Amino acid sequence: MSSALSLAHEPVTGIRHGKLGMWIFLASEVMFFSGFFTAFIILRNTNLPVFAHGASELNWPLAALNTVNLIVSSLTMAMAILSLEHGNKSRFQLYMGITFLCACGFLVIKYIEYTAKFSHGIYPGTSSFFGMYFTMTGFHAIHVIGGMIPIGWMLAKSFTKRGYQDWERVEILGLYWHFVDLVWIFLFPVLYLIF
Amino acid sequence: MFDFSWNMLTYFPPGISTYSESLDDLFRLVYWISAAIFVLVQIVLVTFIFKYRTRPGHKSIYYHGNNVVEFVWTLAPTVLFAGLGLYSDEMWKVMKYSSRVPSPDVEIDVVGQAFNWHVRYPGGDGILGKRHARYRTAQNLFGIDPTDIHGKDDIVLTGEFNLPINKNVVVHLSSVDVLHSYFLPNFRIKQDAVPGSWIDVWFNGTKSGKYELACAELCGSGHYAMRGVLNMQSDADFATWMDAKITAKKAILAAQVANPQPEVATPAPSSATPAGEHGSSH
Amino acid sequence: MGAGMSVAEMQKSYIKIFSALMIFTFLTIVAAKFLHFPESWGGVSTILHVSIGLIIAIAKAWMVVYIFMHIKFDNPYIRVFIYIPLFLFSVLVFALTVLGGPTL
Amino acid sequence: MAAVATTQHDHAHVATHDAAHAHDHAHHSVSFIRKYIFSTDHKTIAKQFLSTSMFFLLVGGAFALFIRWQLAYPGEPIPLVGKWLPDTLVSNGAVQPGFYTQLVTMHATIMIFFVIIPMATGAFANFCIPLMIGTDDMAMPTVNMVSFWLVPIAGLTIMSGFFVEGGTAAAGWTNYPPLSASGTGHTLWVIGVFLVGFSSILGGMNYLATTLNKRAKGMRMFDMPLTVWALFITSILQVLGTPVLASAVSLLFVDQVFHAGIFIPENLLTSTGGLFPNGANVGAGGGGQPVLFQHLFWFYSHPAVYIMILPIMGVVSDILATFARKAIFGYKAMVFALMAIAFLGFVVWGHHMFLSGMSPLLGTTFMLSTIVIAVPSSIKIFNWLGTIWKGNIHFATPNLNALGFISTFVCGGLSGIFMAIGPIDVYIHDTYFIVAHIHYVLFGGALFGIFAGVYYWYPKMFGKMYNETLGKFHFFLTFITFNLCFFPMHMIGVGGHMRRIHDPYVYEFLKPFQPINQFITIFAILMGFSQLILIFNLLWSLKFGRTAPRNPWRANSLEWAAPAHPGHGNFDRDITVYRGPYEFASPQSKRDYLPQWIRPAHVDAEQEATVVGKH
Ligand code: HEA
Ligand code: HEA
Ligand code: CUA
Ligand SMILES: [Cu+2]
Repeated sequence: MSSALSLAHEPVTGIRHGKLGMWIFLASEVMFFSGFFTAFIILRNTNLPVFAHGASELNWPLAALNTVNLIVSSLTMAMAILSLEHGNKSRFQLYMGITFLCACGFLVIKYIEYTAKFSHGIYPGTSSFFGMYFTMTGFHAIHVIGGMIPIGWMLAKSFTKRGYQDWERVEILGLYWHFVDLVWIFLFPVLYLIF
Repeated sequence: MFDFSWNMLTYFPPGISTYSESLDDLFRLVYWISAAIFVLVQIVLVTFIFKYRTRPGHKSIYYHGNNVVEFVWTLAPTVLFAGLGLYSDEMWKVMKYSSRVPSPDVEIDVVGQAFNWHVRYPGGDGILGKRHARYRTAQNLFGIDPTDIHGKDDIVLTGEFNLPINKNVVVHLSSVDVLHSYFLPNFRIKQDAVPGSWIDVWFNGTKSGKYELACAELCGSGHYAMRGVLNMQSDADFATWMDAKITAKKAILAAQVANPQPEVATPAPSSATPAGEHGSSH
Repeated sequence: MGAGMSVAEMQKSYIKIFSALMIFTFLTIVAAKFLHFPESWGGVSTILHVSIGLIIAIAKAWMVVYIFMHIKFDNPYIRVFIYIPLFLFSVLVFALTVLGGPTL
Repeated sequence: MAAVATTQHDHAHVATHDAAHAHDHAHHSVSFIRKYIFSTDHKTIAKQFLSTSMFFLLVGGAFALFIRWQLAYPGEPIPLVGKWLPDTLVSNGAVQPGFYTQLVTMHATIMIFFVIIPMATGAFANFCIPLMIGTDDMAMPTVNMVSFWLVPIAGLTIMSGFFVEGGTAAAGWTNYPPLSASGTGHTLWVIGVFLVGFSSILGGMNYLATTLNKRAKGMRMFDMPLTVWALFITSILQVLGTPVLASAVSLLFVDQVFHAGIFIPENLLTSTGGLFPNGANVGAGGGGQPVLFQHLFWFYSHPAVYIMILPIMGVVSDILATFARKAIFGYKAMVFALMAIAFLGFVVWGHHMFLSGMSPLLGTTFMLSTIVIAVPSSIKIFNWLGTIWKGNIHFATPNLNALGFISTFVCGGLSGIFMAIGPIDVYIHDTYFIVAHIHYVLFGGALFGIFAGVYYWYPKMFGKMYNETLGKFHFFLTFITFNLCFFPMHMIGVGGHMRRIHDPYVYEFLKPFQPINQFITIFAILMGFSQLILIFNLLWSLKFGRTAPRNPWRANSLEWAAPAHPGHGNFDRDITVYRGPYEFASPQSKRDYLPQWIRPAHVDAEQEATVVGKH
């Protein structure tokens, strides 16, 4: 009934639906983390000693390692998109693979960090600083996991006979992945370095 | 059975604070402006509905609007509302800005606790003892600093309390558990009691009598019954009442000195790490 | 994509940004952990540390957005989705810190 | 009668078939599950939103009636239902204090998060946007489906609070900590609100992307009907506001579960006299900020009240123009007013917090910005009046509801002005004056607009006409009982009657208000039962209604170009837009309307094909 009609035409803005949707979603995500950062700023200003003390208990070298982890994965993600766009399948697999590994590495390090805290008896309830710390890094980690699922799926798909060609989807995923990196770019100094 | 007035202006409880009258005036002003706008809009609406109703032969016109009209009816409410806003800001300042609070004659502390109001008077020395949240226990709701001599003779009452008329009363308000709201309808005063901070409210009552104190912020299932009574008295009556309380307190203190009780455990100032000093304000 | 840039050029700009991000990360750690201001500066030193950390973070974020997320090459329209939330975030923070002060 | 019986039988037959068998039927290419349950078709999703919200309206309304009963006749058993409720909630059939606060909380939570928002955005945006911009479906249909299914899941989560230890959330719909910082019911509330918020964000994303990207050939932004404009702007609010609520409730969750002390100051007492289990007590000192939660909450929830009213303003504009047979007065001004309301909506949140102890300077700022927001609202009111001026007004049910909306919204908006003025709010904050405002804008505003829209698009949604007599009857009954129920609330509000109190007559100064409370309650009950007419009308007409023509209202916007009951893909003809949506009484046409899709050279010939009565 509808197939004969010319209703479904090019996107009016020239930006594909999925990409536009992702940008809108990212705008929403910015607001989500804005809420956390606002709370963090207010609590930090009113409880400076608690926050300074809390931050000093964090393991910043591990976090620095994780920062590198995410920056590398951001680079490889960008490279992966470029490769797939130009039909270079093996390069795509290589870069996507590294991205996935970096993400795993990130989670492993996060796991080490968290368990070390727990073994020192530090939990989200320890102080408002740690409440904020676990909430913010926790939601960030959930975002990492949320990104790994499609990354892994696309990667796996590219090894099947039919392969994976849809670079435009990878580009959309890439936007999300860079955003996850971006959040960490702020979390790292704000939680671990400056107080 | 249902004979009541539809004019909402008749429902104000009698106002007895120095600014209740000007607040009611402000309310009346806004009321009449709104009522005028409301009636005008409804009249226009009904007139149009009637006049332009469909009937055989009646046609609508082809018309997309008029920018001049648009401009006028944007400007008019802007001017009106901006004027109203700036005008009422004066009243806001009177009630809220600490720089506008007249010098206090009486200062008291009030805390809300589900579901009671507690009041602290300075006692014989006329000075409220220092307080801090870290000293708070179920026995010491105000967190009175046990090391401060001025705190020893402070008088704490629950539910019903007295104040003098024609005096500037400053209430330092807080809560020991959840949010409450200190509402004195006759004084046109309401202020949330926020745990963790002390907020100042001031008023000056002009008429003696018993007035109800309500809690206006949902604080749990007993919220509806968190009622207090404020007894406004003439200066002399209040002084007599206060003196009696002070004497009684002195007697208690004297008894304690004669027969020392093991001090109720005050928790040490929260340990190890540096404690935020906020909350000890004023 | 990439406004007429070749693959090699794109890759080069990605690598450049990557290197800059790494360097900035290094700088921010040095500034926070190994750069000590004189004791006598007191609160000023905290302010300096915070500002340095945030300025570097903003610079890094902008690089990610500009190059990795293709804001430089893409439809300028998309920038709206960055500016509006940032504006709202600043409204929130401004109201609560500058106007609100310690009582919020 | 026989024919009816057969169709009923057929229906049951299809419905009981499981998914695996459904494809056996030649006439049934998509499985039942895909078609009616996990459908990605925007029209089906719209109907799902509509029916879910209607159900929740009954639940929330029933709670309201319990509330009203208690306020009018405290301590007396609830008629009919009282004796069936468990002893944890009622004593001798009468509402207990704890149950009362749960009722108030659940009433408002349901009405706001599960009735008005899903109805105004979920149902209308889903149904109207693709049809009115002339496209086949949403930009992201699967996301759309997820956005719906989150709503019942969230609803069940919140409602399951009734069955846990300690009962459901009872801290008001605003759920301020520290009161909300303990108890399983509050945790479930937080999870439910997070989910329903996520649904709202996903919906908003879709509506934005669809409106931006999928408009029919020739349709510029300023050719869109105001309904689409309003939904578009609302979606911006949803996408940017809701996440802040999500972060606020996430932090509250951390406080509830781990006692982090983010919103809980140090050394608070619990009801048993002990100390709040709170991170700030465990060695670190310092304390959380209860007021911070309020800021984050209202940063979303003020824009949220515009999420609830802006779509309605759009719907009402379209309906008024159509039934007055006249173009919208000042179309662009209407659009800019919507934008201004949305923008200002983000900078006024503090007017709910005049008494939270915030700095007076901040109070002044919020007071002025709030008063300014009345200006774009007045522009809208005046332009609506301008629209019906010199019109040719028809009084079909949708239009009656739209006119009723204007009448009541003015009252609700003006009571907003009282509260916007800080010093006045000091007195009327948290009294029934606020409750009156809430219901004048939410029931008198949003719900009347929703009724208008439901009647207006009912023919397109279901291919049947609703019953006009019942519709008018429902409107007049609701309008009268509504005003008699909620107007007196202003009066007792001025008298100082607090909100959220289980038994007002504990206070001497409130005792004289009992007759008024009883008066309110009588009309609340009448109003509640009037809604059954609506439900009956909608359900009855589904089966027995007259078959609807393609364009029953002789309207101009694109949805009326679609078949009377559009199938998958919506349109059976190519759509190109040649003009704005409000060409009523245009000199270019012999008729008093000129739809957007008619080719300029063929005005009279083509229009013939879409005249009333023809399919
Ligand atoms: C749909 C929902 C909706 C809408 C549209 C509004 C609209 C407005 N609201 Fe309301 N509001 C709520 C829903 C809504 N509100 C709810 C649910 C609460 C309670 C929350 C709670 O605590 O539980 C609340 C509470 C609330 C408060 C807090 C009160 C308190 O708790 O103490 C305030 C204070 O300023 C306020 C103000 C306003 C204002 C100024 C508008 C304005 O937008 C109104 C603008 C409209 C008009 C002004 C009328 C039309 C104009 C004219 C007819 C023109 C006039 C002409 C000339 C001047 C010439 N609202
Ligand atoms: C869209 C929003 C909306 C709607 C439609 C309503 C509808 C109604 N509301 Fe609601 N209300 C709010 C939003 C809404 N309310 C909000 C936000 C609050 C603030 C809560 C808070 O303080 O946190 C509030 C608070 C509130 C209070 C104040 C409670 C208090 O503070 O103590 C009262 C009291 O009268 C009340 C009454 C009513 C009534 C009588 C209706 C009527 O219009 C309802 C009409 C009834 C129906 C539409 C359903 C019909 C159902 C049947 C016919 C079935 C009958 C079956 C049985 C009785 C078993 N509401
Ligand atoms: Cu205390 Cu309500
Ligand atoms: Cu508001």
